[in-house]
Amino acid sequence: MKEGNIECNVIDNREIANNIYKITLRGHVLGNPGQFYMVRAWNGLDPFLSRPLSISDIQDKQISFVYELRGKGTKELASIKTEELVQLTGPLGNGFTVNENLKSAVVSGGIGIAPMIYLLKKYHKNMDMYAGFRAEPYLIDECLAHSNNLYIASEEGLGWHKGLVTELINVDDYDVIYACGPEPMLKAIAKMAQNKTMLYVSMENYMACGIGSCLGCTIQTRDGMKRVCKDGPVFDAKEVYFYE
Amino acid sequence: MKEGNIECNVIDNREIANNIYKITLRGHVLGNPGQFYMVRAWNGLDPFLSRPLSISDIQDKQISFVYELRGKGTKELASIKTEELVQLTGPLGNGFTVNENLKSAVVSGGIGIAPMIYLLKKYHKNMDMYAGFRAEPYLIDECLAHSNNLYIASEEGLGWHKGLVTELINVDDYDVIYACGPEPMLKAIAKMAQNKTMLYVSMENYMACGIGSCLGCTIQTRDGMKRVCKDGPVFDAKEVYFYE
Amino acid sequence: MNSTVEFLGINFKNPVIAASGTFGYGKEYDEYFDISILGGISTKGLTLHEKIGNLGRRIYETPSGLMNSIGLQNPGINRFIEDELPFLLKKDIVILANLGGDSIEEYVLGAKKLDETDIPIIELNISCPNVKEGGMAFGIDEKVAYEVVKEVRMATKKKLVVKLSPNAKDISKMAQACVKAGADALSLVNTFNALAIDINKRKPIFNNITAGLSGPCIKPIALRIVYEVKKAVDVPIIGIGGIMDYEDAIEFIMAGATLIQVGSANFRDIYASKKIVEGIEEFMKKEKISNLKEITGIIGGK
Amino acid sequence: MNSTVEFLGINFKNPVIAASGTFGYGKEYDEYFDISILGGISTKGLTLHEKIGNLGRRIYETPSGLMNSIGLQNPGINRFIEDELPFLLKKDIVILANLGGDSIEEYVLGAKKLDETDIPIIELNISCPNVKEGGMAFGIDEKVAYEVVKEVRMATKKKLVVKLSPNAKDISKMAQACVKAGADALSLVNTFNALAIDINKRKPIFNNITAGLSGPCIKPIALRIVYEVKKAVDVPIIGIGGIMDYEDAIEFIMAGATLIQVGSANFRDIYASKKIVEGIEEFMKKEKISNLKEITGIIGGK
Ligand SMILES: Cc1cc2nc3c(=O)[nH]c(=O)nc-3n(C[C@H](O)[C@H](O)[C@H](O)COP(=O)(O)OP(=O)(O)OC[C@H]3O[C@@H](n4cnc5c(N)ncnc54)[C@H](O)[C@@H]3O)c2cc1C
Ligand SMILES: Cc1cc2nc3c(=O)[nH]c(=O)nc-3n(C[C@H](O)[C@H](O)[C@H](O)COP(=O)(O)OP(=O)(O)OC[C@H]3O[C@@H](n4cnc5c(N)ncnc54)[C@H](O)[C@@H]3O)c2cc1C
Ligand SMILES: Cc1cc2nc3c(=O)[nH]c(=O)nc-3n(C[C@H](O)[C@H](O)[C@H](O)COP(=O)(O)O)c2cc1C
Ligand SMILES: Cc1cc2nc3c(=O)[nH]c(=O)nc-3n(C[C@H](O)[C@H](O)[C@H](O)COP(=O)(O)O)c2cc1C
Ligand code: FES
Ligand code: FES
Repeated sequence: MKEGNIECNVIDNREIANNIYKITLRGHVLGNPGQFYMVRAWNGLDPFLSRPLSISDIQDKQISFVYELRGKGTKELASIKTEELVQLTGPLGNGFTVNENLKSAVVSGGIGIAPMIYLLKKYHKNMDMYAGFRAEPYLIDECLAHSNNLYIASEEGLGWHKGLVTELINVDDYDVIYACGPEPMLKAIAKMAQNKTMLYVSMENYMACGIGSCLGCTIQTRDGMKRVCKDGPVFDAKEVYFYE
Repeated sequence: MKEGNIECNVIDNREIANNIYKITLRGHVLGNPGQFYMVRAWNGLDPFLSRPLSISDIQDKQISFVYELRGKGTKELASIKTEELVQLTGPLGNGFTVNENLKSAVVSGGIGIAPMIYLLKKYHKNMDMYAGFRAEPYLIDECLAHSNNLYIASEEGLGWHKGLVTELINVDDYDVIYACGPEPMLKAIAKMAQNKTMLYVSMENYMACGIGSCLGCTIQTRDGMKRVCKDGPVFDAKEVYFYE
Repeated sequence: MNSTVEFLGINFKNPVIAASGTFGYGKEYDEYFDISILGGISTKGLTLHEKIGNLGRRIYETPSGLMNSIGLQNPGINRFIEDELPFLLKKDIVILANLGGDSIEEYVLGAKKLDETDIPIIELNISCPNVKEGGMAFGIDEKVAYEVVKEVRMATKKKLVVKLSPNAKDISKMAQACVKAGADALSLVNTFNALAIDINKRKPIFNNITAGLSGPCIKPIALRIVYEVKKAVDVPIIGIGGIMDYEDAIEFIMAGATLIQVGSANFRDIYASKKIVEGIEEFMKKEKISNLKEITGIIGGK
Repeated sequence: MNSTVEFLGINFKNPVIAASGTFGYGKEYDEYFDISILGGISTKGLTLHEKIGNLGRRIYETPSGLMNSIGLQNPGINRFIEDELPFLLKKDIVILANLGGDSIEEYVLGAKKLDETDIPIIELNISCPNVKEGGMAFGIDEKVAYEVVKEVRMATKKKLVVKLSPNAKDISKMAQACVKAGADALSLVNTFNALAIDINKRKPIFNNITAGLSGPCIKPIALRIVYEVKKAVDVPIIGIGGIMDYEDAIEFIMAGATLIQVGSANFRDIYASKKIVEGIEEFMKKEKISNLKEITGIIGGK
């Protein structure tokens, strides 16, 4: 029987880039790259639902999430202080399946970099990293430490490749690509990869239960309706229909 | 025009006795003894309403509340940490009107002591204090510092007068009594004081607006329906019908 | 660009009205901000004679909302006119006199008294229990509602807004009946009939057993009702129910409301209505909306 | 003392049922605790044929609640029986097969299939739109509801619980019609019809415009409905709507519910239903209640 709920103490919670926060918690946490937790940092019934956040790092009974300030829930999360409590449910979802013998690239867009740090770390220096940002890049040190090669794009330039991350990558150089980011980005890579390169994408959707029982987060796939939380969040891109 | 909303930083928030907390906040606070604030220490819409808490002390742009842990709202309040924000609306209500030339006693029951500390302090060493508790007394040092004489009762004894605070006081010794505490206590004193001693009681009721516009907190008085939040919380005991 | 709204030929400087029963007669809030900044104020429910309201508990908090059982405590229309109205008339704000009653006669006599004042709009609250009809509320059954609205319509030349209860059996038919009976506009919704129990005492919290639920908890339902009623009638609608911020207000406008009322939000934040006025104006600027008409009912339906 | 409840001659080891649509077919929660600890489980709504459900957004959070527009996604009764039922039958838990449909024929055929299984109870969800009757939901009008319940009643020997929609015009009349048509018991409430708008896109959040509101926000209304319906009928009631903890559950029982269902609470906390079972038992101990009957409907009314 799994233990689903974990109450964790905040070790650190800080803004690491404009509107981007990293929170580190202490607790008996488990999980693989690509898996996520449902996170709640408040007691009241509003906000009602927990927020899905990908594992960005786990080590020594500590877990980190990197999150973008969006609405009510992430605002609550950003406001909590050291030693306060956060409720976690998880680890949830399938996570990435990796074959270390293949030539691999990781592609992220914006906050989609969060789970990829943990993926890179787990397969230390084994993968090339392509990270795209709207403005100022973040988590660069972590990428540098654990990727084979690092390529950075920013829509604002700021000394990096000015433009989209998809302009940096030659998909044919790789056997397999792992991608996480906004749907237009995933769609663009899917188009580039076509049937040549294997592509695994981490999908997002609005969630209620996070464990596969409410059918709130389903997406249409070539193999029928699939639950992002339970059957995903990582899907073979060939399965997914990309809408915008 | 009054400024009704004040956002304050927490300076300190700690348990001072079993289930009794004292929180001190920094802000441009005003108010007289017997007045209260509507207090909120959360952003979400649940709990929905702010909680009325009496001013227990104000000095040097700092305000203190002393509160008992009861339900959701006080639990939230108890959990907040230094440097977090608390929303205040106030000061509200009429507060105590004091004639310093009269021989005065203050009577409190349980957490009803909270506003009385500020009253004693304001009229330093001018009043006798009678404080009753169910168990362990609290805020005794504050009472000692500012009252003329101090009498303490605890239902559990614990080295103090074992019993009710009403057993300690001879109402005929005083021209005027100020009382705050559970309704049975107020009722008992009202019976003792009858028409001989002036008695002012601080009343409680469930509140929504706190400023006199929703009519949620009205009580029946000999002078018609009165709003605890606006016409009170302090009433001449002769006006009030005491129910239990 | 400005947020002015014309409603039944009356000019509201913005679409925000303080909801009945949550704003008294304006005086208390006016201590904190000039209430003239608002488009309008609906008075605490008025009845022909003074009412002391309900005894026992009157307020109970619920998840993201509250239940109330005030019982229409008010000084009666005469004393309202003497003691409260002069203050309101000095303010640059549209006044809606919220009128309650226990019988058709009471409503009619009340409306006649209000007809002699300078108040431009009567907001008829038909959620009160109808003693004569065996305790059934006017707001539940459209036939009963039709009767009372028709009679009040004849008793006054004022603009007549009928405030609907979400407890109505068929809210669209109710709306149509009220319009047919002469309502110039509708305001909706009033509070939802709800229950709370003290499990330790094994008794209802309220003396009257049930009480009225309001606040953001009801907003998604209230919004649906506004949308539904808008499709059923051709008169303007005042949207009410759980509006906490300007985003909520805009939702009601997009669902079809010409004006909106802010109720329980005033309890969370005394400046809530003021902030909603400001928020709407900023939204209009940002979205380049020159008149709220452009987005009123824009999600369609009719 | 124990929290056993006899319901239509069936023994529930406690009054807590996992609500339809929030608990799948039990498997996912069973990864976290043995679901046999619960009194019962109501399956995700089943239809005769497979349904892929609604496209577009399916979940939207609201103050102390959520709206959903799942659209009865399910594998169809046949595949449910093959793939999901065997797991559930191995558990020591009373199964309620929640049955949906678009037409009376579909309901009847579905009921016939379920009649051949070992499931003891059919929970008839009459909130689905009735395509034949011009899109009007079976759950709104009592005459339409009467028809479908009567037909399903004839199609099955199983215990028949009809799940009422709070959107019914007159919920008491609806309840009476269902009982008259042969319902053994009623469960209420289903979700409230509600609306949410994306003000930036100027469009409803959901493809179907409206969606169903659930969660603690609706609890006070759901509780009132249970209380009201209990007075109107003589069959047992399953109380549903925003139950988050044992206190809420006890409130429903005191209002007249024999059993209760836990829905959205499962999303806040995967152990919510389990904790409610435990909480009820502790409450019974503390209050020296030896059988829940002692407090069922204790606030009176009838
Ligand atoms: C599997 C998965 C992993 C994720 N990992 C991360 C991560 O590591 N870092 C990060 O910053 N974000 C991540 N997200 C997105 C994150 O869940 C949302 O940004 C967050 O829920 C927004 O909450 P809010 O209260 O700030 O926004 P609000 O808009 O107030 O949220 C309202 C509701 O919508 C939901 N919601 C809003 N945006 C999204 C979204 N993009 N995806 C899913 N639900 C949403 C919320 O969960 C909530 O239920 C992930 C999403 C999924 C599905
Ligand atoms: C004028 C005034 C001054 C007060 N001063 C103090 C003080 O200095 N220290 C202190 O500990 N308590 C004080 N109280 C009581 C205090 O307001 C309640 O204990 C508190 O609101 C309980 O909130 P909760 O969320 O913990 O309880 P819950 O039971 O969860 O509260 C639910 C609702 O009931 C209301 N409520 C519950 N108990 C009371 C009560 N006794 N009086 C009024 N409303 C209540 C809450 O405000 C809330 O709206 C005062 C009350 C009033 C009216
Ligand atoms: C304390 C209180 C008192 C109210 N009194 C009245 C009233 O006298 N007349 C009336 O028509 N509505 C009354 N209402 C209903 C409100 O005007 C409004 O319709 C309802 O609260 C829903 O809006 P909200 O969710 O914004 O509060 C009252 C509401 C509350 C909370
Ligand atoms: C995501 C979701 C799916 C649901 N699916 C069904 C369903 O298939 N059949 C049904 O009868 N009720 C369904 N319901 C309604 C619940 O069973 C329950 O009646 C309602 O949510 C109110 O209870 P709650 O507030 O505890 O969630 C669903 C509710 C939710 C939130
Ligand atoms: S969130 Fe419930 S099934 Fe995925
Ligand atoms: S709390 Fe609103 S009038 Fe007192």
